[in-house]
Amino acid sequence: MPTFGVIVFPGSNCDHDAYHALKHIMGVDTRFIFHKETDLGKVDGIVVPGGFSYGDYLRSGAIARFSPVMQAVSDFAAKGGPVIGICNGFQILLESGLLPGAMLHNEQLRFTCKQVYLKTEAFDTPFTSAIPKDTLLHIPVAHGEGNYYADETTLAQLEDQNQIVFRYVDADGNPTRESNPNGAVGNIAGICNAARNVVGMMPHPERAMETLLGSADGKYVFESVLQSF
Amino acid sequence: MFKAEINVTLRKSILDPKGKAAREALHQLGYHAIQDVRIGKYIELFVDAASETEAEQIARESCEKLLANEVMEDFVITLTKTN
Amino acid sequence: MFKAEINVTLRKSILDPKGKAAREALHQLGYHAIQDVRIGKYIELFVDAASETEAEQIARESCEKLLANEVMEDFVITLTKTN
Amino acid sequence: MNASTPQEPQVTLDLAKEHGLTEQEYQQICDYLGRVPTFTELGVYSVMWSEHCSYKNSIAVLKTLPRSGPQLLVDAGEENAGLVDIGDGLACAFKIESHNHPSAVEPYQGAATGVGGIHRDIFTMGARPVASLNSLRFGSLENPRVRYLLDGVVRGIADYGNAFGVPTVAGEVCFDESYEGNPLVNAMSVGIVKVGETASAIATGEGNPVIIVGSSTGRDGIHGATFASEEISEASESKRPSVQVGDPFMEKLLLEASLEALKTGAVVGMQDMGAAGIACSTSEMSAKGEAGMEIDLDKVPAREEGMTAYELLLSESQERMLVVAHKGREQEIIDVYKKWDLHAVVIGHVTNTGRVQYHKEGQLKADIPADSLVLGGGAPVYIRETRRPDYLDETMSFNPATVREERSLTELIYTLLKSPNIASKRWVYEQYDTMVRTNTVVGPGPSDAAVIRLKDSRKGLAVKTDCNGRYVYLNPRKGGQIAVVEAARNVVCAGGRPVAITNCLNFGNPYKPEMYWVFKEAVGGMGDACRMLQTPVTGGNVSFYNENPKGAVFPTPTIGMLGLVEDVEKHAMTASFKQEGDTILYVGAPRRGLGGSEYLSWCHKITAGDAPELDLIFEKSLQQATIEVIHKQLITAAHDLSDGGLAIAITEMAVFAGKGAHLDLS
Repeated sequence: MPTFGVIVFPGSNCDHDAYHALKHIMGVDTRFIFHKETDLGKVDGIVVPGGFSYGDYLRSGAIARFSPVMQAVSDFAAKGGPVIGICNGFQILLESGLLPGAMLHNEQLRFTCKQVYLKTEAFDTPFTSAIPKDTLLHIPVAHGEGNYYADETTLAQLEDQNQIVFRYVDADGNPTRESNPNGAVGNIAGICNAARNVVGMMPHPERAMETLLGSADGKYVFESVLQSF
Repeated sequence: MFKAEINVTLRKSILDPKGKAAREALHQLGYHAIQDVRIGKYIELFVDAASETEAEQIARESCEKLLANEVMEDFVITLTKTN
Repeated sequence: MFKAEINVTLRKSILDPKGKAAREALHQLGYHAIQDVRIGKYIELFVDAASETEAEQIARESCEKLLANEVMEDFVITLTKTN
Repeated sequence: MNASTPQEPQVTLDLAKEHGLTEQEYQQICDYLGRVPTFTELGVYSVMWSEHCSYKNSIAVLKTLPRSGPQLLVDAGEENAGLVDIGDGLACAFKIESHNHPSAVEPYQGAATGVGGIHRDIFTMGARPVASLNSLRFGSLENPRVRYLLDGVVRGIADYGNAFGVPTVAGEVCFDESYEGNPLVNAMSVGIVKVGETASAIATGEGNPVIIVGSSTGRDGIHGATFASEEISEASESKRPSVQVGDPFMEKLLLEASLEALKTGAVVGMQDMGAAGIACSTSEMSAKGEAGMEIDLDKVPAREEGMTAYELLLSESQERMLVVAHKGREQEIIDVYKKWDLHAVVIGHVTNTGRVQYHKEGQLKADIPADSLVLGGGAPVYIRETRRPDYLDETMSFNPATVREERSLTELIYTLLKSPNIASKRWVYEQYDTMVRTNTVVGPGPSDAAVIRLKDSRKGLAVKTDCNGRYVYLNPRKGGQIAVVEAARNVVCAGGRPVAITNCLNFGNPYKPEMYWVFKEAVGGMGDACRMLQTPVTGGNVSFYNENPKGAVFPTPTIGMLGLVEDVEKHAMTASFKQEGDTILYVGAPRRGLGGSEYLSWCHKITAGDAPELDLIFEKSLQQATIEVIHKQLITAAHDLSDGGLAIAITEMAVFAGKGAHLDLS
């Protein structure tokens, strides 16, 4: 039975939601790992959750990347362990160089929280293998700095190596301007690293685990990682 | 053409959570020599004005009306002629 | 004691939504002479260093490690001795 | 102790008046102390006896409201927030408070600190905040200053709430010229705690250490309390107090640390620091425990140099709390706060003198009987003069039928849909994180109230803030009734059974007899409805002096209604039409007349006529019947008729679902 670790930074607030999704809905052994820890202990997968680590005061995730636990997370990732960074977690993975690129303020300069459609473009990662082909995921976003940026060369590499995992699309699956909630280049909503074991995504799959709350499409992400063991 | 460089800063007595968080992070990185950090806005205005005084006035009014929040912020303008 | 004044700005090639919004608002206020606005961070570091070179190094490393994100931002440091 | 040390100003009646105290109040202070107060003592009394802290001009009227009930674990006013038993061993703490005046001066920080303050009132009782609501009122949107205030207030609420990690799930935004220059920013927090695990704001046990935790203290918002008790005028613009700045990141640490500290069992009592900071928390906790405190202000972590005793006591720096520990176990508490990187410093201890004594640099700066300072103790209580305002004769006699109207019904509906009071508020609530904590079953938008589920239970809470200030202006008594009834109706339409309310009473200057008559009538109306619907008042806030140079704002008793949803999956209800062919039922009394309607106000710029008819007995049975059909799962949607009446209600139900409707009005 795999064990999952959910990292807790001062200011994380989606850590409980990720824990609830894994432990109570997927029935997986899960525990919190405080940011001051330098050893992850026995763990098979890591979630770097959403929230406002250190208040997101300088840049989202800028300070969290220096927490002691992040060195352990990078070592775990280097050894091929599955790591997913959700929203603030994605920003922390970018700031720590585990994923390429950076996040700018949303183009309309406002925090935005709503359901969006996602098109999956990479099925060969530990977090997308169980997502059914040619179906759109209906998953909420909630962020103020999700405007993904990468320079030309990085962007080209992401496209060539098929490292773009999710794109914002409209109900018909087209990556239009209106369907892009923050102005991210190429409607990019999620990417993976070259080794394909680290995924970062701005939308919150842990908030789409029950139809009672609006959508259960987020379960595919967690089903994928469980199948990867 | 003139370039106005404007520094907008929180008044001294006002709490600066951003600066505090950055100072504590830098201390954790070992830079204990850093006594304080304050974070404000650096604004570049490119003004097509006839004279320096006119450019200076446009920059100052822009700060008073929009770029600085008089209730809690001060601003300093440095003007340079560009071409 | 030294004071490092640091301007952190978005690289020119990157769209600056805050600057764009400020420019449009200033135009609405009638300041059409303003051609462009770019908004970045103005950071003041108060460094208790033995020498100017040491203070300069602390400031630069603080920027490289934390205060600026090299992927999208540039920074300029101006150092002054305070007491 | 000599009357005043060299550097402190000599206390005179004039200085007392400058602090907002009347001659009679100053004399009473001298009697309590048996001498002329020191400058620091005068400062403490002036802020503790301000309207904001003492409720001196409202407590007598508030006492007429039903304030206890079978499900209340704590009577109104006893603790920082009301506490309602919701079954399964759980209790709900909830409260609404205003931050109107700070938001008029600096909208972003004013609103942000309003959200921070109300959440602290909840977690200081040991409850974890699970939902946040707000109620906002502004002048007309044509005015650029109003657009600036709206943008700042919404951004402040969003940035603070989103970072703090509590979903903002419901609220209202209204616009009317009467709120020009004096916006209303009311913030509400709802928290959950296991029965028996609550904390009380009490100091007992001689020798028990008193600890200040959280942010360090600066000169933020000094005179914040007295400032809220003065009208906004040109004068207050110049007396710009140094603004209170909110730090949501610090508040999140304070929340987690405080709940963890309470679990150690080493905490005797805990109180958050809001208006009047250290002075208020030390004196209120002492008075409640019939104890005293010896405080050394030198120990208070200060953010600025050379702060005097006066400034340290009155400072309203945010994100701070006072904790009284069991003697010998204070280190356990300090270690918890250190784990979360927060200050936790012993600044004194509890005594049995019943007096709060504050020392600075080895000198006793203030020595005051705690009880003499507090609401319910020595703070003054006034019964103000009332007189029915003349404007009512004119507005009541207005006959809406005399208004000529050439526009077709279709044209009118389109016009009404453009009214800011009716148009979609998506631009506002999409800036709020409405989903964090994954409990939001029904969020803002197509629903009359929000529904939050309680994890590992079938139950849920239905919550809403609501008030129609125009109705209260046109008929204070009936307007007060309608405010409660409409909030209850909203909760019922979302599948909840109304249980209890909190309220934020936004009114004008209590020293104007006409204004006080309106205040008394409105509170009377609220009492009528609360008694009928059996929804007692668990506490709240009064904000007077909501006036501006042109006149008073609409009298606005904002109601925060708490409802219980028995089974979230079966009963949570929204307002959008669900399937084609569903029958549409009009339920309730026929509404007569257009007095005080949005139609008159928006389409004709008329604010006149009487508030709509209301029969409380009929209303109670209407709500009970609606709850029953929801429990029997006979209906698929429910919506309350309010602004814009039947036409707008039906339009909204259709637009929410992208469907149409066929109606026979005969």
